[in-house]
Amino acid sequence: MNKVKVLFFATLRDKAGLRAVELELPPGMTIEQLKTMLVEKFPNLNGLMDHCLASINHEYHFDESEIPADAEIAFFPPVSGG
Amino acid sequence: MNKVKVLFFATLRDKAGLRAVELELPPGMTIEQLKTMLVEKFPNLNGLMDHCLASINHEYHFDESEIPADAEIAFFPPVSGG
Amino acid sequence: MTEYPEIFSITEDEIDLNTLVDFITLPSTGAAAIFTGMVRGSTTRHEPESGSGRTRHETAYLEYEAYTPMAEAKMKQVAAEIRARWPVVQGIAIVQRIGRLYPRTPTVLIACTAAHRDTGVFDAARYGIDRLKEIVPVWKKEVGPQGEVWVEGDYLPRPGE
Amino acid sequence: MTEYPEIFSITEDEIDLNTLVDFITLPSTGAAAIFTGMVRGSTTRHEPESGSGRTRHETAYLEYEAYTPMAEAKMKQVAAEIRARWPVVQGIAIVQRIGRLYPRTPTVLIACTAAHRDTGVFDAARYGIDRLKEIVPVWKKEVGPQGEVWVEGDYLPRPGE
Repeated sequence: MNKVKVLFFATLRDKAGLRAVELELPPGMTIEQLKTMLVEKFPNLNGLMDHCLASINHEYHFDESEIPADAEIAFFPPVSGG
Repeated sequence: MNKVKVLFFATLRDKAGLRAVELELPPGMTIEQLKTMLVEKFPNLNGLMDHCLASINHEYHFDESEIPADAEIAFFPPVSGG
Repeated sequence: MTEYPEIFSITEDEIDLNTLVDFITLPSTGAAAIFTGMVRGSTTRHEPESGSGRTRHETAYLEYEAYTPMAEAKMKQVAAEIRARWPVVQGIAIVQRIGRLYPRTPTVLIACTAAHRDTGVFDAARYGIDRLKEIVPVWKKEVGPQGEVWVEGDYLPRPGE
Repeated sequence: MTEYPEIFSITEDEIDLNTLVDFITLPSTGAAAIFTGMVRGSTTRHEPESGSGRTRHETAYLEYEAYTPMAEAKMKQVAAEIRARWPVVQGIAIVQRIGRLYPRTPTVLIACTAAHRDTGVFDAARYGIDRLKEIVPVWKKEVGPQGEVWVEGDYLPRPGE
């Protein structure tokens, strides 16, 4: 199993009440599969994961990306800084 | 006669060694006539007045402009600030 | 090849324009183009359906947060994109202030220096702020008389961005 | 109609970007585009006739002088021209520093504020520095290893400018 850290920002963190979780994932798991797993584990995330952005190790990634060991993954809405 | 003040800047002041003069001019005198008069009065200005810019009361003026009473006139090269 | 000065920062401190511009000024620098964004306390919105055609929107403050390590990485990427498009750019500073920020306060700065002003240095700064608002992971929540609301971004990065 | 903040100044003091930008920031301001020019200490010139194609030109300092009352009047004119072209511009600051100025020192600032960045505020600042260098009566003498030489301007104002 791969140890990973998952972070949530902005609306996602606020609405789900979740800032960060540490998980063990099967090797080869994709972002899409992780989203499904997160919604099962934390029902408050239901409806929030569909349109959010994802990053792996500070780079944008998409549903089909596989998650490497020791990854830092983040989920967040489109950015609104400046 | 009209009392006026004439100022010189940058190369003109440096080369002519002239910073400012106060003059009495006949009414209706133009910038062009004033230039001729200045070169007669201050031979060091010879050759400097042909291509310089002129202002009357802080506005750009040209050879044909008539000089009003109590005017502040300036002669200087094209600007190079910034 | 000279190493050109760069600064990328997510900070809770005041944005000091003097220090930042000085930091990216070389002996061969002649021009700096700088953009700063501020919290708008009042915004006039054109709403054709309202009687006057305009409504006034009041903001008490904005609460900014960032995914700091990724934000700094994406700022570096913005700088690399600037250098690819305007190779004459010398120094680059990109700073996002976070935390609770009140109207009139500068929240963000992009500054680019070059030898001369006719080198694209204005376009480089403009590009920098546009890209920051697309890909640098920072979010803001607006707090005003109407309550709290997250400001919604609308840019969706593509693979590789 | 709000009176928009403006500052026009010929000064021997340091140019303080923080204070100047703050001065032209309204509660409805969301963006500032700022240009500063610095003394270049070394300039690489392309000279095809020289062997390497490049020569290096060194400046010890620049000595600036201004015809102050006319310079301030012409700065006001530049601001009026900016407002005529970009009516959304809110505040305008135009500052020229004079005296003996060494390499890396900011010598001039143009800053324009607006509600949003996509309003032409960058173009307004760019226009401001271009016009300042055309019509504001300021001159500089360059002092370096080769001696003293007045920098030659080349713009000839037309009647009404």
